[in-house]
Amino acid sequence: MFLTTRFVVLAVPALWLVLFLGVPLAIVGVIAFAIPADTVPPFQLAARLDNLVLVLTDPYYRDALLGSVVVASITTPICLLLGYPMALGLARAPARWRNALLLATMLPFWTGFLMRINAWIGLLRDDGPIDAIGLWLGLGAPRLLYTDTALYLGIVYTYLPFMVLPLFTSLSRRDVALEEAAADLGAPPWSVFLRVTVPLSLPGIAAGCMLVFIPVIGEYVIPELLGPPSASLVGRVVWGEFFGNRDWPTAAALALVVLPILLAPLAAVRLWRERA
Amino acid sequence: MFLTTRFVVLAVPALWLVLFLGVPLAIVGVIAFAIPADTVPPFQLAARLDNLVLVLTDPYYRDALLGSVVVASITTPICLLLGYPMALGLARAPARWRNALLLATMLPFWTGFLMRINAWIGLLRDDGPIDAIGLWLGLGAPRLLYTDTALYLGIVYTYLPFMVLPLFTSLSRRDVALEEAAADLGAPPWSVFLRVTVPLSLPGIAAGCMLVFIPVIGEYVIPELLGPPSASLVGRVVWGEFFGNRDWPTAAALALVVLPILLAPLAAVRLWRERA
Amino acid sequence: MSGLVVEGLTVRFGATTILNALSLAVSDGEFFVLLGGSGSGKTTLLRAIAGFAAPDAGRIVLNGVDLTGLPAHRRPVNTIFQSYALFPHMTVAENIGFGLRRKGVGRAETAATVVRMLALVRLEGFGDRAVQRLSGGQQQRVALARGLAANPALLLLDEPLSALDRGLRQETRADLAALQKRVGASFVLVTHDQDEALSLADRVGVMRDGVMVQVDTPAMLYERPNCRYVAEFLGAANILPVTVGADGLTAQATGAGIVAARAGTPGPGLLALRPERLRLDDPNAPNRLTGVLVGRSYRGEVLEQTVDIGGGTILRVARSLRDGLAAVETPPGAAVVVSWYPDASILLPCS
Amino acid sequence: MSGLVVEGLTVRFGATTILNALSLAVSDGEFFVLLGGSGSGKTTLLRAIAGFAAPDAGRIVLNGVDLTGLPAHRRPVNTIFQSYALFPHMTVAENIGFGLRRKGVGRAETAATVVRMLALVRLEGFGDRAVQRLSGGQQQRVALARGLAANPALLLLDEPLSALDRGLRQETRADLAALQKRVGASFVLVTHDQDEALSLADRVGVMRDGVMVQVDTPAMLYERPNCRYVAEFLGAANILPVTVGADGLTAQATGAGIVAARAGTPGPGLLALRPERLRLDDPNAPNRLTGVLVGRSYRGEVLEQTVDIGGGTILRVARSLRDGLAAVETPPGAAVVVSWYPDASILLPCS
Repeated sequence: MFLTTRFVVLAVPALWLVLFLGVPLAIVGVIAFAIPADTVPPFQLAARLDNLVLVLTDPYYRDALLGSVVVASITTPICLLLGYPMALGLARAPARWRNALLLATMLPFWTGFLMRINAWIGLLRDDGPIDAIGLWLGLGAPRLLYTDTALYLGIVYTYLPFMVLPLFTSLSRRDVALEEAAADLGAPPWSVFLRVTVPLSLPGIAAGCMLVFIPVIGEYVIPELLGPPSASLVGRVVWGEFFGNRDWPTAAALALVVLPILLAPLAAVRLWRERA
Repeated sequence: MFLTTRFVVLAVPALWLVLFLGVPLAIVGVIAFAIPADTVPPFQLAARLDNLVLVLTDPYYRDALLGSVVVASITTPICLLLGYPMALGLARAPARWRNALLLATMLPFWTGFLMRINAWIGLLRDDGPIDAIGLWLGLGAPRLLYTDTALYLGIVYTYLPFMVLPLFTSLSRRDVALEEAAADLGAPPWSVFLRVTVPLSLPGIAAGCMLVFIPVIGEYVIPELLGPPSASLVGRVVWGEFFGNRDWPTAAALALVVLPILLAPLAAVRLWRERA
Repeated sequence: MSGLVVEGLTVRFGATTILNALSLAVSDGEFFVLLGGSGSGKTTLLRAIAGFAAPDAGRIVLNGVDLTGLPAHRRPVNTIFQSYALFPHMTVAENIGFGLRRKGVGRAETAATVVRMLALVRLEGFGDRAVQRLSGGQQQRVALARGLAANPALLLLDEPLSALDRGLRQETRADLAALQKRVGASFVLVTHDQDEALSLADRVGVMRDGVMVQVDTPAMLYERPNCRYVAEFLGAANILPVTVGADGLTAQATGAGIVAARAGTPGPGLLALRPERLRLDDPNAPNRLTGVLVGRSYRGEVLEQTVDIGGGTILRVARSLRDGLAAVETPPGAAVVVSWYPDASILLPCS
Repeated sequence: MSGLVVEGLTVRFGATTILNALSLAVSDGEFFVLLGGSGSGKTTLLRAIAGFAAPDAGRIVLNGVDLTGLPAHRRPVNTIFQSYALFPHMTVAENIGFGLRRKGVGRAETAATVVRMLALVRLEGFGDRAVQRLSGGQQQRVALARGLAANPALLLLDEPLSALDRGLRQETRADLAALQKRVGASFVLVTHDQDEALSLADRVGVMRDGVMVQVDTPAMLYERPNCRYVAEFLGAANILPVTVGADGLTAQATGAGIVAARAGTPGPGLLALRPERLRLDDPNAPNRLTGVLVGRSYRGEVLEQTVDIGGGTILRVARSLRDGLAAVETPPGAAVVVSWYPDASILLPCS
């Protein structure tokens, strides 16, 4: 029975990983070195580096990569600043309400992603409600749709729950006695927050930042629907090459180049944890 | 300080709820009783029941409602049967691996929803890989794309994590001593599972089923992309009325009618918990 | 007035009254122990003094200064938490210096005080250690050093020894008593362990259901409890219903006359007898009850024998094994006489 | 062979050896207590017998049947878990009947046995109660009833009293001993509480670091420990380094001659002295050491006094307060003579 249990414990997630992470990765890896062709599927197997070289040297692809990193680097701290007080508020709620409040907080994010993005389009569109409010206040119509502002708004709104959830998990496990001890020793509330609450939630902060940063790098729907047409982000470019140009090898090469960008923060966090 | 803390505790989630749940609900409620019009926005405020009556009596809307309930009622138990062993495997993993395994399990579900749906389209499409395998096995090409099978496949695949997560939470909190006690008293492994593990994870099962059932009722992207054109599900119909026909009052009335279907299982679970 | 004064303190959580108009005075430099079972309110009293539980009524005054409205970080009071609550992301020295730095003490002076505190708790050279690497006993001493670093007028200790092993606990108990005399601050310690209370305290306050039942020195509490609850909570006690008459006591079960050293108010009462003050072998003790030896329980240093004196009453008689188990000869089933001297008769009011 | 026999049992978790070639025999109907600190391996031994820890070597034989390879649900052994592990989704009766039903016993017979078990643990009429509604003591009794329902040859108890309050614990202890004699099954109980071990056991096995240090009756363990660890783990002990000569013992610190009732092997040794067997007032005891009274610790029934006998050695002397605290007159700082009789000298091998 002991062998069986251990085997199941390892086999189930291992199979899962291979099936849903390993196999796609391997396929992407193979296609990245192939030659585009007008066949079905649209490539011929090969082992050439041209696709990777192109993706790393052509300014169009380079700018897309850089643009994605910039968007992710700006939206992640915004999500952190907005999500931290929300998570702390939830974590401080009485235990019997906590799960209900968490559910209520996450509920709006749960369904109808496209419906919600369309609601934002409705709000932000030229001569829409936001422009009307701007005019009414005498500030002029901000005309936000298809600007970077709309892009950032949409991304922060969409990925906020990915920040709140790990922060909440981390903060709801915090030892309240430590905060009381700091107050007892003479630390006023802001000092307790900065010197005890925040440092002890660093693992949650790291997890939340990764959970936002990584998918934002690959995001392609929000830039398409809300952002400026000029915003060439890497997710959008991969999508375009794959479905638009049917240039699978270039799309795969781009995806392969994005991988280290996604893994860098994971590795950094792991390194930092091991040192501590 | 006590007043402040309590105030923050209640204010943050309350504000959140009002902003992201209350306001949209109120808007939907108001529009459901309005008259469709060719204005911007496309309705005139009123207090007539016509929209609700239409939605409840017209077979087109009634069938859509029924269809959604059928799809949700079939996919929810399938997700449960697939998700339970996964969650149990994760929960039985050694504590220091558990979070990494959970992350790995959830990772594939995390990004690029449309990309993944497109991958399914690629797999299922006529003369695609699945058809090729079918032919190679001598079973004939199943030609699954745009069938109910593809619809169910896509929904189960998409919503499985919503089932696994609460089950995992519930199962990882389980008291292993209870399972040992059952074995100690002479229960073989399958009996321990059925008589102790499963009954004690009922709250997790209930939460997981709700987390799948509720969004599946409102799902509209997967039926659109994978399902048969004839599948008129309520999410798709709301979407069509809202964006296609710009008949906001009918869409809002449908949404309002769906609400009790979503709240019924929540209420049932709450009732069952209070009795226990 | 010098020392801690608590006046009419009431704390409610929702509909439950945790502390009920409780009053208490602790002198300057006193080692005061709050003793009570779970739910007695002893920890809430400590938290109210520290500033973590808001009182619904009453005052808390320390050395003439009213603390009642002050937030925790403004009170000249420090707490040793039951879990120690050491900051896991700081070194030992940073933990000990935390309070001083927050109070605006400079780096150099803080470092000097930290060295002094480390010496006080015999942890010289441990300043740079990570807190998690320490043993339970060392963590407890770091918590003490941290609590005492800012030289508080009053130190509150919430079951500070409960997380330690039995052997270490007894050792640390002696250290704690010595430390308190050395630093001279008032200590208020909360515990549910009667041995700890009796051996550490200058005075003990016994709490029950949010009320202070008796406040007294350890010997007075043990030898002259003022009610059945205190008699049974501190040590073992045999309880016999008696009738107090003009000429003495009468056991209700057997009608036997009983002599007590102190007179009681006439009427029904309860007699408490400590097991170690009952004898099976003393022909001179004036109080005598006959019975049958029915059981024995060996505890190494003590043998506890149970005697059935009739009327459904079983008396527990504890005999110190100062001559070893071989010296005890009475076999189970034997007829014995339980006897005691008048000053061992503890007379309590009914219920 | 009748009873439980454990032979050369070794259990490793990764690189750590939890049980190291441990052997043990428990007779049929015996109440055996495994006593040890945390990390001694006592719980692992219990789990290996129950079938929850797989041994790397050795055998477990019960009444002649080798259990070593059997899964837990096939062993005729039941366990009382420390947390009781009652099924929260079942009633009291369903909990007690669970094992019988799994073994194929019919509904009616199960119901009859449940009624009998409820009577055995004095919970008549509690069958339909929800388990969570019971008090800690009642839950403990349900766990006992559930463990005994299938009439196991051997009942394993993992610290069954540790979750109870002090008062209830002592009461339940007596009940447990009586219950064991009544049902006649062998009990193996794990505890870290020496009082529990001494008062409950027919025999006690003291464990340390996965090894059985001494197996003996309570009185033999307490009065004749075979090493320093056992002497200090069971009760308090003063330890004096001595030299064993042909003509007797000599204290290494003071050079004083010491008389012991039993001879030891010549060479260096350790003398263990129980605090309650030392006297400050007995002119007849042959062993005498002069010293100064330096401290006292009051525990209600006992006063512990510490005496500095020079050479950095402090002796603890416990005095039963059978005449109350007022009878103790020696003031701190007084010169005293610590004396004891030869049979109180416990000679141990070095280290």
